[in-house]
Amino acid sequence: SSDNDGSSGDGKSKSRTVGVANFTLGGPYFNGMDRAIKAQAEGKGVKVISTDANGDAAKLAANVEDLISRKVDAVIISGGPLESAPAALNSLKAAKIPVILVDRKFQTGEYTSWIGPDNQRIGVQDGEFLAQQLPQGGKVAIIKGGPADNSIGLARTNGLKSALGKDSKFTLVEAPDFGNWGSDGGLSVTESLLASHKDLKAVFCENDAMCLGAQRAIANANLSSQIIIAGVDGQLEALQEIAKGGNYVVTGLNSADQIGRLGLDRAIEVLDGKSVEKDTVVDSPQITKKNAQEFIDKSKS
Amino acid sequence: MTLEVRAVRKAYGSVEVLHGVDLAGSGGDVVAVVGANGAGKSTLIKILSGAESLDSGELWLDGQRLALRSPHDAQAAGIRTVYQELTLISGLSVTENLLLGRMPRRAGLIDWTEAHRRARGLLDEAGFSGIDPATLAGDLTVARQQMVEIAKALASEPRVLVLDEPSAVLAGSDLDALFALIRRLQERNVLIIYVSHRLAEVTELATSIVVIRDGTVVKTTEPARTSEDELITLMAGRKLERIYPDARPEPGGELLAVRGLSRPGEFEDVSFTLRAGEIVGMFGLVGAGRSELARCLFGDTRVASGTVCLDGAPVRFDRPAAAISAGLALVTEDRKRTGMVASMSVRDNIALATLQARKRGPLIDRRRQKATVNDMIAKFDIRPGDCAALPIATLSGGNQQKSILAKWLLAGPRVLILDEPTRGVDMATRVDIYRTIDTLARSGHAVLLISSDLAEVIGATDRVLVMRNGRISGEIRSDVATEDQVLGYSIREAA
Amino acid sequence: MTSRRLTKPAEATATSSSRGLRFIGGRPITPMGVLVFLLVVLVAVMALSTDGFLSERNLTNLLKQMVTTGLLAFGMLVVILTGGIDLSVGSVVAFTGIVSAGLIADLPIPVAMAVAIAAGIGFGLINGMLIAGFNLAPFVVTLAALTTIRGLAFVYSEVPIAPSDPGFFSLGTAMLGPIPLTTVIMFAVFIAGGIFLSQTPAGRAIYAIGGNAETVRLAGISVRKHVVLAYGISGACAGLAGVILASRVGIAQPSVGVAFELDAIAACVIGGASLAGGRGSVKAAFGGVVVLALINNLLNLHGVQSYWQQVLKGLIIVAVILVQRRSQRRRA
Amino acid sequence: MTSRRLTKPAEATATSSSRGLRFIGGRPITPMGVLVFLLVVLVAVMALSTDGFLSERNLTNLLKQMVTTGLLAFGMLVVILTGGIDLSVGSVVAFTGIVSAGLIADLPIPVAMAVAIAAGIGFGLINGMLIAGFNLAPFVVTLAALTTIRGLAFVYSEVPIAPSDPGFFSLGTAMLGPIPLTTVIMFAVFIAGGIFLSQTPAGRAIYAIGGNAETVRLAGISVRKHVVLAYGISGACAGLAGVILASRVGIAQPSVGVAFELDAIAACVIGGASLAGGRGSVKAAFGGVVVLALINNLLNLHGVQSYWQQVLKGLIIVAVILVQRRSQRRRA
Ligand SMILES: Nc1ncnc2c1ncn2[C@@H]1O[C@H](COP(=O)(O)OP(=O)(O)OP(=O)(O)O)[C@@H](O)[C@H]1O
Ligand SMILES: Nc1ncnc2c1ncn2[C@@H]1O[C@H](COP(=O)(O)OP(=O)(O)OP(=O)(O)O)[C@@H](O)[C@H]1O
Ligand SMILES: [Mg+2]
Ligand SMILES: [Mg+2]
Repeated sequence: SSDNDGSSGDGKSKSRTVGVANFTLGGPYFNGMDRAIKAQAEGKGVKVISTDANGDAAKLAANVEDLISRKVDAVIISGGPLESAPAALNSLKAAKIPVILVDRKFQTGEYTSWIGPDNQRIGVQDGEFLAQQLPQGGKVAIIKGGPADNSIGLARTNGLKSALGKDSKFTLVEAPDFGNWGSDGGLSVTESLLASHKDLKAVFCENDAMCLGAQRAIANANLSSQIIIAGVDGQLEALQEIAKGGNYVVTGLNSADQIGRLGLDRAIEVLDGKSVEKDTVVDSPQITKKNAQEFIDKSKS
Repeated sequence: MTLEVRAVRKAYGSVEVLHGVDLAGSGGDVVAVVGANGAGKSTLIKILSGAESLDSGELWLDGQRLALRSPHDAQAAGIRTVYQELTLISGLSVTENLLLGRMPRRAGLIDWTEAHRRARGLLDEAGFSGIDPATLAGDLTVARQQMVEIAKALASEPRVLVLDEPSAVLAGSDLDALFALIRRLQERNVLIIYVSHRLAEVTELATSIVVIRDGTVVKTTEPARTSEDELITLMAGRKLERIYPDARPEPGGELLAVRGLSRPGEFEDVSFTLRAGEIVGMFGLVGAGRSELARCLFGDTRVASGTVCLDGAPVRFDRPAAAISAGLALVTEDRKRTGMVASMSVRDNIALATLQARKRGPLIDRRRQKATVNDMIAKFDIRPGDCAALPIATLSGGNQQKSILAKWLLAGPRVLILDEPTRGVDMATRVDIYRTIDTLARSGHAVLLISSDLAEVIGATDRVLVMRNGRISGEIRSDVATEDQVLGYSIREAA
Repeated sequence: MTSRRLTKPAEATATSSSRGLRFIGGRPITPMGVLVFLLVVLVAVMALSTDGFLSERNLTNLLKQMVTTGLLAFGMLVVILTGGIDLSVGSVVAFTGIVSAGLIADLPIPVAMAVAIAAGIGFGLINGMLIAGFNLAPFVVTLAALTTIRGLAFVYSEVPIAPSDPGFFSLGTAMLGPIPLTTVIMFAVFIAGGIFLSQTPAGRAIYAIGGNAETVRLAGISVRKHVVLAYGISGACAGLAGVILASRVGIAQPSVGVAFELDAIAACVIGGASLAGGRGSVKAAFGGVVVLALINNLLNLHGVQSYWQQVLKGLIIVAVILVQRRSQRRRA
Repeated sequence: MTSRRLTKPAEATATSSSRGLRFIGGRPITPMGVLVFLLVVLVAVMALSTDGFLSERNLTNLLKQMVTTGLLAFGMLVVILTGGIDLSVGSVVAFTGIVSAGLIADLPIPVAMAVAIAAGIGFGLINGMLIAGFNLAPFVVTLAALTTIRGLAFVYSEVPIAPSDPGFFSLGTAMLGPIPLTTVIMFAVFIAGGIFLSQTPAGRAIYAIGGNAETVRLAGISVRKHVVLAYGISGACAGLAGVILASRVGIAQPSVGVAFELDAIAACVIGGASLAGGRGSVKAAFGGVVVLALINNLLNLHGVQSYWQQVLKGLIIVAVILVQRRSQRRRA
């Protein structure tokens, strides 16, 4: 096999191959991202090779190596909770392949460009909204997705704390157990929480999936009228609940779709030799009953 | 060198199985321990070998009180035991089994050539030269594994060698080799404690005989001053007037007919018939292929060529279940491996082949199952009498064997195949078994009795088939057969 | 190679651990006694150390939260009795959950759920056939199944499915008085299962196979059929658990159920089941489930931080089986 | 009645199950043959079906990627030979990785790594003592260890540690010509391990214990000591793997290594090891590692979508052990 073909060598030399290194596809947010990148590529006539590391940093590095073997022109890394991936970044640097980070900005290592949300900001938004909703304050529960080796969640929680913490009307209780970013986790953690804290006024989860579970636990406990819910991401099911105008009152959009599409465009710009912004923060509009429907329509279209 | 066992008592849970046993012997003696199944022989031996602790009583070796807390202590004191059950590691070579823990090494690594050489030496010295030290223990026949066990015990030059039914799986020249070995050890002033149900060899070997019944020594004597009949009576606690049943009436019609049955490498062109109401013995050297034949008849292995007819109709069993529903039963030669479920109770084991038989709706009728099983326990006099709920593993060898027979009789077979059913079974129990199959035969069943015991294979049967190298080499009517005749058929090489 | 090891550690401990015990259908009842003791202690500790524990809500949570592990544990026990293991249950939970949620778009809810559970049974039967039919190591077969079925769950739907029809939730949320319907279902499974294992020919055969498959085969009982049955039962329980979980959470995720098998196995072993097969009791396995649930509840009520929870949970499990073993020893 | 018996001298030893096999230190080498065949096929398939495969870069990747599984698989094999299992290796990888990365703040790099590996050995020894000392089920003890040690990794550092000192990466990234240093280390472990198991008394004792612990005890060999040793070795391998992984990835995460144990076990069984103990070869286990690595590489190079990769991986593993089994059957 000669060197200049590789996986990209399907005839026309114009055609490009972009590799996607997903840290995990085990959650709706992340495979939403993956699908968005593919969808965008369809339109642009770019070939996409997507890999999944099943939440294993070493496998991510391995996958990137495999992508390099297959002579991709650029690599998009969706690092999920990963703080950094020096090995992957180093081998990409060595192979002189541009790297686009989507959603997660690595703390260390060199990359070409990053596109993602400001998670701290989303937390602050949620916090401020809860503050309005609960003028006389009260007990607010925080349900974390996983251990703090995931600074995305940490940023969101810190955002919320910075908004509510300084206000003495509010007491914050962190659930002892993690919701593991899933609705089932959100459910059982909230159940346990309600057993010891009947007087909750609000529940904040580090993502919408857990909120959906929390909402059910609250409903089962007949506390829907007492406890309101705030989340992050803008997962479709969450938007629908918010539109209903129930106790799920707010979320901050962290649009996998938007970020994914921008990520691929950015990759193409880089390959076209355009000069690009290093870091791009995608703004995260607050979604409440008022505007939920339009976002639903958007994501449906 | 003297060993003394004084007033040893042992109870399992609430049941005392040894009620103050005494035994003594000195270097060069062969002390034979005989007794019915469950009498306590193996228990006594487990105590001597440190495998079980004694509740009360004393062990003295050369005027020193022994406190055996583990088999290790016993070995340190110079007492080595060859258990009724084989303990070789099937995945390791004979060499490693023999030298386990004492492998020769050079520069920290094992010196294989030296190891094999030493193993070879041990086997030769024990008189078992036929065994290649490089083979896996698991690939040896039981007989050969038994020999390796013995050679292994000798490797540590014990002062007391305890053998629990060593002859149960040995035969012919292997047995002769064992006897020769025992004599050599006597000359080396080793004390040998020898448990066996084979009174013939006991009277041949022993310098003194200890008879145990229900956990107490009923007599200590010498071969010269007793007879097999007396021993049997002492063991059984009653006079066994006759060992083998009277001749049965002329058998009825042909029940099972085997024609030209073959399985390459196991047996060739085997033909015979079993008639309703007759007991046919099958003798042969270990390895002759009888077990394989039995397994094949029972549908456990496929027929390569030939036919089997039941009531004149050709049958071809593809699995044991088919054979069973057609009215066959097979008591295998290997109790532990294919006869019982050690983890389950005696009742579960006896009911195993008839789980479907006694049901209420979809459920097992526990009450009826209990009743039938208890009948069997009583009928076969399985000891202890209230063992139904005990794990079968806690029964003595012979009682386990009876339980397995009971299991098959519950299945109500018409053709009963018994492969070495009396291996490790005491005389009184044997008589029970002979009676049972006799009554079965009289009620129209056909029985194939595979045995390596010449006397029994002639005495308890109507006809004797002899197998050699996988072929039927002869057939004799039992009433006219002599042991030498039968033996002749089994060893005479084809012209 | 034929193993003529008549003193296999398994057998050896078998007799020694059971010597001088009473038996029910051939299996010791001691572990049960220990468990009962353990449970009493745990409950006492919790009732005294926390105020929340005895609140009705908390007890209801307990009942709810033990359902999944409970169902999986029973299926696992049946498999373990045959001397096998089923690592695939977690993935089956995910698959059946998402499929049931997906199907109610076109099918009536009960039918959709039935189909999903049937799929679970199907997976179990395939596992069983591979294991019994070609006598492959259960560990690896079900490990492969774990991967494959997880993949299939995502293939069916990458994204969570949240059925709008509230009827979908009723199974998971209905209460019979203070007791959740799902808990009642779990109890029913355990009771029926207990009868099945101790009173039916198939149940006894499963015990026997774990003890000595060769003997069972020669007794005219199809080992293959019963092993397949055992894995089928495990699949059925996993399927049921998956459907119940999806219905309870109200949203079905393809990523749910990771490592569920471990709790199920732990429950069985805490209940004194032997992974070598042939030994284990339904009652005791259920006790194991309760112990695990109590441990989680205890740590949560005390607000122990999550990773300390993991640390303690591990240590407590070891402590529990140590107590088990000791007690068996003493009786031995 | 006399009961003399005879046997024909011809009645020689070997039965079918071993016919036509050679032995090394008394254990059969069959599975190896099958594996070699399997590997040749796999490689051929890949070389033909993909152009990327034979590129130097890809081969180097392969060598890198098999290191973790390889090291864990060797340790696992030793434990499996004793009839045990070690589920905790994945957590040990995480713990030792993060500790090594954390310690280099105050310690010279080699020392930090040594300390981390020592911690791994420590965990292994504790597992071993619990299992051998109190004769607890290895599955549950190491399952508990899995939870506990994972928790401890997070207790040590909730957040990932990315050492700035480039020296930390050298172990994981250094190359000896075309071959990564880490791969060389793995090979060294396998070679040394092979000699240990087949040529040293301790190694043979480990085999023997898996065969029949009781007999080994009677032979005056301390079963306890050797079982502890086995788990210690497994811990050491996991520790080494953890340090190497952290150094290779360049950042140590407390969450890494989930389910690593499964691949390691799969590798051993693909290599024909028996989870019942006593049977298994180092060469074959290594073969198993290579097979797994090739499967992953194959699926990646063909750009199979992630979920389908999982589906196929499971199916291929089953296919592989089916071939193994068949071949063993034919020989038996
Ligand atoms: N582990 C045990 N638990 C309970 N009872 C036992 C145990 N081992 C043996 N027994 C009982 O002790 C008695 C003696 O058993 P033992 O094995 O010593 O008999 P034996 O003389 O060797 O019989 P056999 O000739 O059949 O081997 C039997 O009643 C048996 O049921
Ligand atoms: N698969 C086996 N593995 C180990 N030992 C066996 C096996 N099958 C039989 N044996 C034992 O090896 C000895 C020889 O038995 P084999 O079945 O080879 O011939 P056989 O037909 O049993 O001899 P016989 O004609 O005396 O029954 C017997 O003692 C038997 O218990
Ligand atoms: Mg005995
Ligand atoms: Mg035989």
